[in-house]
Amino acid sequence: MSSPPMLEIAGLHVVFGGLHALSDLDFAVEEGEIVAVIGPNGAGKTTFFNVVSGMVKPTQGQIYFEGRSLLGLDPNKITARGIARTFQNVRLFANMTVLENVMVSQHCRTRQRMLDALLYTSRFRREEEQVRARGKEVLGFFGTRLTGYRFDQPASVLSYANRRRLEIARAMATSPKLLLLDEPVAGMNPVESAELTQLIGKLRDEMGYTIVLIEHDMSVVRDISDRVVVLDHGEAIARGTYAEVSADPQVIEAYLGRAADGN
Amino acid sequence: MNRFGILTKARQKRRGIPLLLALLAVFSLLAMSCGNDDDDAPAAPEATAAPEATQAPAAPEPTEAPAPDPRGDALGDGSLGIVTVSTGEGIQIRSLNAISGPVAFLGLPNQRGVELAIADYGDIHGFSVDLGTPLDDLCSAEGGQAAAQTIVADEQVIGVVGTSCSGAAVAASPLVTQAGMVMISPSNTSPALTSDFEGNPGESYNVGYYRTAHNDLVQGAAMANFVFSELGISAAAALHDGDPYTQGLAQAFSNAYEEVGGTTTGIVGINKGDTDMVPALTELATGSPGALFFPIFPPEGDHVAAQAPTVSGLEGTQLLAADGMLVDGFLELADSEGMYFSGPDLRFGSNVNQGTGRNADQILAAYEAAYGELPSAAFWGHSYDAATLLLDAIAAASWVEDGDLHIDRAGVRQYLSEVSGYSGVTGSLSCDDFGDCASQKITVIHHESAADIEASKNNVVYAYP
Amino acid sequence: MQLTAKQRTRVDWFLTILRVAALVLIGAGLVAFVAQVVDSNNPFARWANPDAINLTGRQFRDLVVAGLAQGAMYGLIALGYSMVYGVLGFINFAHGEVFMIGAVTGAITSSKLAEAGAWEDNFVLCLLLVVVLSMVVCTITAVIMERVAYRPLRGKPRLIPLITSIGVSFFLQNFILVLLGPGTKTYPRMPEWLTEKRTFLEIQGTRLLVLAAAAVAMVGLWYLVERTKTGKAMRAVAEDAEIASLMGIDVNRVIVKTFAVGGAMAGVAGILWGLLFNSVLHTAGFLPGIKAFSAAVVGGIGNLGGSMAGGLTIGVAESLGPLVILEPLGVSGPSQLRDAVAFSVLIIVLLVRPSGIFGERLPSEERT
Amino acid sequence: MTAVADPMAASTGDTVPETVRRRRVLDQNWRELLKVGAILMVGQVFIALSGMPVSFDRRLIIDPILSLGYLSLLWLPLVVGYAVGREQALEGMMAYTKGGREVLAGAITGVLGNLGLTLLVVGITHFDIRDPLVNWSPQLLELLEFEQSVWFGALIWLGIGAATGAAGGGLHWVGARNRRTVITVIAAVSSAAVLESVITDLAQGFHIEAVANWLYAPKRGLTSPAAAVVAGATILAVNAISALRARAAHRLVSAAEASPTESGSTRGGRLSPRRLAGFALTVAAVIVLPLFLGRLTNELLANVGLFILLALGLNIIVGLAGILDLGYVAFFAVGGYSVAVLTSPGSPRFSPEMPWIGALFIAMLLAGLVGLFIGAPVIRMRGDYLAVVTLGFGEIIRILLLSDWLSGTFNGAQGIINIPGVEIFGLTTVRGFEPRSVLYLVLFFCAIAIYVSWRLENSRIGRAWMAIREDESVAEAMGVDTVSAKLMAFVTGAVLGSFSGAILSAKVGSIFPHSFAIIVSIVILVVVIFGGMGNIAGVIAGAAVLIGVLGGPNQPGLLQEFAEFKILIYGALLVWMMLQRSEGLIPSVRRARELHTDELNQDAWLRAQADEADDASNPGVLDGQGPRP
Repeated sequence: MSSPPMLEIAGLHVVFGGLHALSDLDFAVEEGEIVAVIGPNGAGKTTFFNVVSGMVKPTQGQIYFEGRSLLGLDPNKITARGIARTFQNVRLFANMTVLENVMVSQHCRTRQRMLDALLYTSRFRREEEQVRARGKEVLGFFGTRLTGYRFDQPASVLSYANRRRLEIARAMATSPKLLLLDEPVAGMNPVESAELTQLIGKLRDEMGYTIVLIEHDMSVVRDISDRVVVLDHGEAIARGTYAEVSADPQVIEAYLGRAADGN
Repeated sequence: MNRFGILTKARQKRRGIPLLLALLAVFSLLAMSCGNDDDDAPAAPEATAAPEATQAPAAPEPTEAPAPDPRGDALGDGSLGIVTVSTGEGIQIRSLNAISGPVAFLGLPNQRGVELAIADYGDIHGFSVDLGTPLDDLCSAEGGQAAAQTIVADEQVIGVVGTSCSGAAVAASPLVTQAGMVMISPSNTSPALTSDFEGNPGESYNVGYYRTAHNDLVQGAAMANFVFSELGISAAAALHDGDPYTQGLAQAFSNAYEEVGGTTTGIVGINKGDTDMVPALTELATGSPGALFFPIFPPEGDHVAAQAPTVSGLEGTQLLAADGMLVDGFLELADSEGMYFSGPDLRFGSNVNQGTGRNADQILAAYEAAYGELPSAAFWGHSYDAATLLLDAIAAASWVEDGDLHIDRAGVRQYLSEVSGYSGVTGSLSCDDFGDCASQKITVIHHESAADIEASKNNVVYAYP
Repeated sequence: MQLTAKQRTRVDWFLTILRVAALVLIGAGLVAFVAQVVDSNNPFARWANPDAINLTGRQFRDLVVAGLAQGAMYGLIALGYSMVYGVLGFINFAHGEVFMIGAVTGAITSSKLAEAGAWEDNFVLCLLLVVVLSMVVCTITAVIMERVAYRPLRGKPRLIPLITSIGVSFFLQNFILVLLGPGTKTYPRMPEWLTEKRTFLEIQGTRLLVLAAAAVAMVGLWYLVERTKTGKAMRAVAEDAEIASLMGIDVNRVIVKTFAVGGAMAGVAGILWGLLFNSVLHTAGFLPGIKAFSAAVVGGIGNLGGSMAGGLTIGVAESLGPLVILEPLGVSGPSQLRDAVAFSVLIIVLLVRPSGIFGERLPSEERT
Repeated sequence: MTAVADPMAASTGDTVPETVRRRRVLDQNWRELLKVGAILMVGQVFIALSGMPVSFDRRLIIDPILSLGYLSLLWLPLVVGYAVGREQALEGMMAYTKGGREVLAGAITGVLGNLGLTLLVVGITHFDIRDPLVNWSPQLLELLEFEQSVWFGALIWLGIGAATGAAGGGLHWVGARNRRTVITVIAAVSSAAVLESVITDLAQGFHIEAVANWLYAPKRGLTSPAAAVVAGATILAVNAISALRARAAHRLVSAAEASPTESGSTRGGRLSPRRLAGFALTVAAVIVLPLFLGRLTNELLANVGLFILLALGLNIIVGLAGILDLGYVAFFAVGGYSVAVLTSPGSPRFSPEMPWIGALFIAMLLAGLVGLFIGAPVIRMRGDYLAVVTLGFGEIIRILLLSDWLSGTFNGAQGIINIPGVEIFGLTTVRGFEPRSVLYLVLFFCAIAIYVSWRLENSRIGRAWMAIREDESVAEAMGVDTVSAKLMAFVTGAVLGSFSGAILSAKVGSIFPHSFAIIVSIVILVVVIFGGMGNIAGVIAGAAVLIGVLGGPNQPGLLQEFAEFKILIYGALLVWMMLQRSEGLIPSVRRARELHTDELNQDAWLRAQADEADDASNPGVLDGQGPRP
């Protein structure tokens, strides 16, 4: 690939009051890849997502998306550029309906003005229809779980797994190029987890998303990731395929060794 | 007063209605619904007198030949309509004062003054007087307007004693007067509501508006003359609290003072609720005024009096205040010693209200007995006088016929406009062409000792005019 | 450390302009004031405001002292805001009313004592009694308030207790109004030695007393929070109530204690208010309460020293600001704008330093 | 709750034992009774000493029998008597039948509570502490004694306490349906009495004065026979309605069973035909009714309308976008003053004497700019800082309008007077003298405000506001430009608020800075919260009930006797609302969800269980409960 990587991070430092959450991180994602970021708790994985999505300002370093710097952009501008994320501790708009959740996240892809809404212009009606249709489409990606009568249910009544699914749908609705998934299968049972893993594969293959995911579940990481980056204490201690990484003694010591005991 | 099962007041007789009648009424209404659009629309604003228009009860003259007989010498030409009070009903008048909120201290004594006056006055031609629910002007234009709508909606009402606040009167008086009623205020002092004494009606003057309170212009001039001529001080400052009344009075003082040759070194506003007056006083101090006039109210006035002597540059400044500060609580403070107070002549002494024959002491005694405290502001007497004026006017403009009382609205106005030398507790009242009825006598008292405030209240050192 | 290049939106530009404009205005006012003092005929002073008044040194000092005394009072009330904010993370709007109740209690008891003749005979003892009584009443009020209005709302979205506290505030204010009437409640006359105008450095005795009392209260509170077990528990709850409860701290007790201490402080402030201004009204708590909260924010909420500093800042600013900044700029009747100045201080501080002057951290967004 | 509990009991498979049992009458929780009695005592004494009974005694509810003053002393024992018998009904625990025990408990608390009044009677006769307590007065004593002797007064209140308390407790005994009926009857009779002036007015409009004459003793409340008839009619109506309801519910359930998928979504701003019909009917009524109303009611409604406008504006800021703006009165002031300055010949410096409509556009523009100006610095602040800073802005604007500094333009304390009315295309002039025309003007703008609120709520910006209210940082991460969305909320709210100010100017004909104090902001906030944040219908209902009955900060309501107690009641109502029913009178569906998430979650959990059980791919596994690998 001659073109620059889709996401490129160079020399990234994040310091919280003396604590180095991330130090000198270099990272790149090519278009169409699925990259897993793993590491023990507190390794800086979520901070890494926060920085990329603009919710945390880096202390030092550069972030390029499709060759353009993301530094200093507000999160909504970054989303508009084509990066969407989910949250580790599911953060839905709990009192909005399922459909509204995916409609609101198309905000940056729609253009209607207040005046359109007030005058009920044809542009408004057309766009509302599109937003609604697109919302139903992304919800339909998860089978019938989020469709039908679910459309008008408040998000707060969904089951845990469905909330995770809705969060992914909400991120998809922003029409991103790069999807950041923070522990997408956490709290799911093995069957659900396998199903979702399959869907994430589909996301890349059929929808063409590039995906970075944080995951603790090694079976998921093994199944879908093209590459794995291991973080520990804010530093990337290993990168490569799952096989390579899992053989790395440093990684085993830092992470897999303990996890393997647990399994 | 009404208690469980105890009914002290005669009830109005009621007609039972058969259901059929009600149904009929509904149908007739449906039939007429297009036409009844205007039945209670007010008279057009331009026409203050709408003869024979809205007043429902028919005037007796055209129907009965020997009309002059029952009518006797009741005043009025019927041009504003005639109100009929049937047997067993009361004559409706209203009180409209600020009885809630931060200015309740001003409005409550007014309302109570009216209540006492009605009690003392007794019946008119055998008909009792009904004050209804005391209305609240909320000391605001909106409140005054809404209350005025309540008043004018009842076509039986003859007149209103109120408002407390000039701002409320601006909105209320056009409504009330255009309905043919009269409005007598015990405590409005703004020149805009009456006139400037030079024949120019104020911006908000309406025919049918009267007041027993003085005009600010008089008080401003009185204080200005006193300071300049009597005290011989040629530079003075004024302070107000952002209230239309205090601001207007401070301004009137300043204008009059410059007119007589003095120099106003500054007019400064504070805010209601302020406690630390040092900044405002320092601002005034930089002009080195010889006198400081602060026509405001407690508690801000207390703070001004207490803090002024501590402010560098105001140590020797003579402090002066207006009737608003003329309350016992303030006079008892050492800070107030040596101050001068302007205000309506409150030496009621042996003045007797000619309507009820009571003097100030008797009224105050009744006040304390009924309400358990002495009045919290000075205008209770003006209010008492305003009420008896209204009642006298009603008595003069009404007659009994077939057991009903008829009151001529125009007669009520005629009586009030002709008031001259009326003896009230507040002095001799005479109404001018623009409704200023007060004696307009302003006195300045000198408060010499906080230990003997009664002596100070009578220690009049200057009277104007 | 490399500064991240922040892309500026239109709002950011607008805010920058606002910040600059505010600072330029303040600066221009100050310069004009100094120019005025140096030589009232110099061209700049004449251009800024030809009629500008000239403060004498004494007047300037008096303004500062009056501002400090008023500010110390704000600071004392602000301590209560700050403590409750620290522990519960919401503004207890009604705290100003607690202060008012303290002042009213003081007015009633002291005038009763004066009626009995004790006030003049044994002033210091009476004053102590009044202070203690007022603290007790305020503490009880604060604790009842917490129990009835706030405890059931713990864990609700953060706007809910805030709105409730506005309701409590208006309820308490009018509770006093309907029970005690709209009249001013006055304090009996103070002994000469206290009110004397030139006790020390030609400053009024009462003002000195207020400053001293504020300092003592401040130190006492600092000791309580930093050195005692209760204080440690408070800080723990402020940090994370859930974890504190896991560590064996009775969160409810700590919260009640916080309210009680805040109430007691308000009681002291109420009496000082009475001593300084001699009278109190049922509305006396609202605006000082809001300003005290502003003080807490200006100083950096949750920081006790900051609250006191914020109080003094606001007090001095509203005392000096009109004459030192507005008046030289040609604003007529600037004293009338003092409340506007106080709120402007709050707005400008938040514009320039969103966490307040001494605020190190913003309490975490997530806390509800 | 029961809906949740039943299936749970079933799912656990336990056979629930017969838990219903009767308790002995004397089997009371005495400590609790003492405690509640003491609280009631404090409450009763407070009400008595607040002066309510004396001030309210002027207004009668039922002509010779009951005045509002006495009612103010009767309702609390009734409510507390009821409350003391209430128990949290927890499933699986003992449930007891209600009966004599509750009546006794109510009676005991009632007696304890009214013991306060007895002590008060004795106290007032023996001591004089009027110095601090202004209402410790002979009038109060007279009222408490029923103008009889001290001992009569002292004892009768104990009896009354026992009776009202027992009646409260008895409400448990009579069963839910009768209880509802009783409560509705009480509400109906008292609102009929409160609405006296409106109903009389309406009767005049429809030329059925006879009905009003029969219903009411003039200005003295309902007559006793009328009260009886109202009560009877209410009972009939309640029964009829509950029968209808039951049938409707039955139909709904069967319909839902028939087609469980794709419930008819009304989102997207479209109305179902039935709602449309109801809506059209309401509109027609609103347009026609003022014709039949007298000036009093029209004036009242015009004031209510002004507050509806303000509340709808604030609702966009607080209810939809979740920004607690305590300085909303600023926009009201900007609207009012812009119109005053531009139209009045009396405005000091600048007096173009524009027509009102032209001035309105400028007022809107200015309000929008002020909205931006206030909004920009505060939108990034945390919620509670924002509240205080907006409050500060509101005060700054009032202080500037009042100041001598700007009195050259705004005339300072003297306000601007002689503001002309609203000339409508040369056809007619609307001014304060004719409340009906003012009402139509207000209604017109209310319609605009309702339309704007409704359209925006269901649009891109409305969804953005709601997302911000839910979770601002997530909203931003999902691509919502929170800064501009919040600014838009400010601007929209500001423009709606300026309408109200502009109408106020023309209506009153004069304007004073005094009208824009902090309390106005607070009252608007109470209206929004009382009615139901984020809900148009709720906001309207809130304004109608609060402003109509109690009155606004500068406007009297139907119960003018409440004037002194208005803010007290507003304060208490705000607290009570937050504690008991924070979603408001008519909650927005969303708000209710937010505040009762727990219950909904339980509902949904059960439903999800059922769903997942149906799901063929992973039968039998509970969702979200799977073990982590």
